[in-house]
Amino acid sequence: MLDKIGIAKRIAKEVKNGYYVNLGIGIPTLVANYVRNDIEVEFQSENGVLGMGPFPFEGEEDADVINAGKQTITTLPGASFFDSAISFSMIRGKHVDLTILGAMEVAENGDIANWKIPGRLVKGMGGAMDLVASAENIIVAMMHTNKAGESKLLKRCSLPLTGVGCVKKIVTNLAVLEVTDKGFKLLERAPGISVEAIKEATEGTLIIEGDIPEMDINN
Amino acid sequence: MLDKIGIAKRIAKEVKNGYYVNLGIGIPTLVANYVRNDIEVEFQSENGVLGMGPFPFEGEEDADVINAGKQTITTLPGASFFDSAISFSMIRGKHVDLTILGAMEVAENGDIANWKIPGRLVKGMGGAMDLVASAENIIVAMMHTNKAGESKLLKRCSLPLTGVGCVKKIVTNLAVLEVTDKGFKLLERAPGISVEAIKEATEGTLIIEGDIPEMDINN
Amino acid sequence: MINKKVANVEEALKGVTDNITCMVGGFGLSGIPENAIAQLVKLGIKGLTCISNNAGVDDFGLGLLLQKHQIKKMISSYVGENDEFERQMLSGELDVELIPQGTLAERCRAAQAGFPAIYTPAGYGTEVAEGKETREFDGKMYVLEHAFKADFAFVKAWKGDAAGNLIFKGTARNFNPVMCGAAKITVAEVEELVPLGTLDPNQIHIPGIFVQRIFQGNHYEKRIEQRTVRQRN
Amino acid sequence: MINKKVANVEEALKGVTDNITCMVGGFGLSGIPENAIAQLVKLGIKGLTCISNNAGVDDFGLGLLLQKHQIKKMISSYVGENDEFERQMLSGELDVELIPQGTLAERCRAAQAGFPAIYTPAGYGTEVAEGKETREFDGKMYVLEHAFKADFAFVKAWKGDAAGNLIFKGTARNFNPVMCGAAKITVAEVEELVPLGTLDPNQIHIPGIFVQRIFQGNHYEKRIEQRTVRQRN
Repeated sequence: MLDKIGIAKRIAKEVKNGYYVNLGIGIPTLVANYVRNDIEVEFQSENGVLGMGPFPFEGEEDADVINAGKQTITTLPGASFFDSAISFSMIRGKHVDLTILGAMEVAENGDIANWKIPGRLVKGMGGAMDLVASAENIIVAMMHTNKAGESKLLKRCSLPLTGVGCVKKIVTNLAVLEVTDKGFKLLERAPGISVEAIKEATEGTLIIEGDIPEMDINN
Repeated sequence: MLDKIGIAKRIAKEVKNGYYVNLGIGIPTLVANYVRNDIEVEFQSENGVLGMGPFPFEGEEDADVINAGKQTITTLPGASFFDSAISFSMIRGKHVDLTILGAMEVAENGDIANWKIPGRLVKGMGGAMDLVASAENIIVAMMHTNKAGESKLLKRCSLPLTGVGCVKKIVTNLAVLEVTDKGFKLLERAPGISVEAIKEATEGTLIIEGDIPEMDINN
Repeated sequence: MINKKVANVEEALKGVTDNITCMVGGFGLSGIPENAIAQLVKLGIKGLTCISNNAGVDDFGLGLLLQKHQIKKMISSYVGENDEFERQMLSGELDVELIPQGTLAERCRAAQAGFPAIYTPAGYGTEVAEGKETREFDGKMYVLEHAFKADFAFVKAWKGDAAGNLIFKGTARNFNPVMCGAAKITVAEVEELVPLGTLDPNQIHIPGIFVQRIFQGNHYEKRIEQRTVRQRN
Repeated sequence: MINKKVANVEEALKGVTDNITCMVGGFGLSGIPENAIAQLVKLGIKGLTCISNNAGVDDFGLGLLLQKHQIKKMISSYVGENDEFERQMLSGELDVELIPQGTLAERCRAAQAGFPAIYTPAGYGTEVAEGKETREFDGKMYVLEHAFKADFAFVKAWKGDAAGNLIFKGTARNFNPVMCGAAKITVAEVEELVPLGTLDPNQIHIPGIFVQRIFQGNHYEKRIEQRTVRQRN
């Protein structure tokens, strides 16, 4: 079974040369640390920066240079700052190639729920609804089951949706899955995890064709 | 009867302190020369400049600094350059206070035609349709009659329209008129021009209430 | 040059009354109009409807107005990080309308640019689109979202001049430019009000025509919400 | 940094074929992509649909393509100053669609920003709105105008870097920024390609994400259409 870093490492392999990538808060943020350094990738943050670099050295933090998680960051050569309208032009206009974000639930038709639990405090969707409604290529990074052990890969989402029919791929602590017309297609197993265990943990339709290889999380 | 400079001088008196003004090609362009210099006014040109100054001195022309008439210009302190979308945000968003433009015909309901004569070469509307559709305050500068001596102030425009119900005021070589619900209200006569002569030259409904004063074209 | 300079925040906020709708720039605590918010607190303005991406933290940003119960309604995309906000929302004291961040930006921009409404794909098929008109273009569904109508926009820039021209810094730019000219009166506060002619006309982020009042702010705290650093090797 | 730099105009225009739709930046002759136009002439590309505010003059700008009958259709707001254009239009060789200048800008921006269509008041009640959907918002009438769909956008900037970041100069900016990212492939030519890291991230007009190819152009003539000067006292 993968930990969060393992999930991030596996997703990092989906990041291709020349991609502009938007990373959500949580596991997705970790992905930046594991992208191969022999490819060219630029990270966009929807608060208005393209070409994000690592966190600043202590003492070099700038309150005017943060990411969407409100963390202090740095920029790399070739970076740019822009306003919120232009930022979402990049997103809505499909100029961002890959969006990686967390989820509470994903349905076998590609629906995603990740912003609201009725009865609990709602913090808001931030840029997630714009991202999922626009991106051609959305990868969800999440645990396969919730804290109660219930599957997060469902026939239909039970929580209020963030977007409809938009998720293309899911990487969990147990598996890599593709969203197809017929359901979740199992692509890879996490090291040491059996197909049976994945079946067990998946409420939605699971498509298993042939031998399912084990993931390689190393670049 | 006024000449073009007289019309420009009279219109210049309509330019108030704090106005952002867009000037069309022709007589409107001349207005800038006669605005009182004790008031603050900024000229916007829809190709992307705010704070236009006079023409450059010979040898100081810059191909990258022109107005919408493609003339080389200069800028004044406080000027800014911007793209065409922002330029029309200023216009459509009603941030420009006054638009002065020429016309072939104006109707008593405020319709204006100034871009196309069927059967003749059409050059295009440029920014005129955006300007007349958006501006709160539009003054038309034109001759009262065309070269054939026919009135350009009509009951209904005969030429293809540029905009509907948008003209507020008209300054011609003969008169200053306001567009009202009931028709063209005569406000002022050009020096030496009788009310009769204006009636004669106006096809649309002309409203004459009380004594009509003679224009003062001096600031 | 049309002079937009006012002497101080008192003059800048003249005409602000209870129950107005205002846009407030900033993302998190970055690029927020600290002086205008402090003055709203000082004036004790009540019943505010605030259009702002976030709602500050308990003791900073819009949180200062929430503490004093001056906000009636928040229109935001993300309102975490604020206990008092949570309390008021759950108790029903505070009305909250959550909308997608890009929609928030573009409804401001629509107001600035004279568009009545926009079609965005964001929120289609979700509760955000409930009761709203939807429409298909080229096989994709969009939601009709209307331009905001606001009385005041409070924005913060890095540098500005008396003509109202603004330059922002880094990611403190965020929603500030799209709110300029999107309300009846735009009040810009700047870290540095520079002499006219100092700013390069080619490098102005927001031309002065979108700003009605400008003043130099004081004592910017520029608090950092999440201080993240890396170790030097 | 994602490298957008190509060696020359030949490489920049790879994939351009007959009958494509292209956006061409510039206002009058200011800010036009001189190198890309020259290459289109050289390649003898035919059947072009050009979205461009103007159509050049007889012997410069898009006029060079008109001379060789390479343009099938022009979508512009103003096309005066060009005798050959006039001749082709009147003879029916050239299809011309005239649209308001602000509508032209915003249909580009809609394509750039992922909006399918916009509502603009421009042209309502005129022949420009004929056959188009109209709609009332708050008592005012608007026309629905669709985002452009283009294969290539040819733009010209003052400075740029290998990441595709662009800075424009003066009024040569005009339509260039709104066309970036509004076509499948945006080709930017710059007067000066500066080393990466030279441009201030805070002062970039168009982030490189909107540009697919960038190259340094040669021999900019930058012809002045109306040379107007005043006398020294």
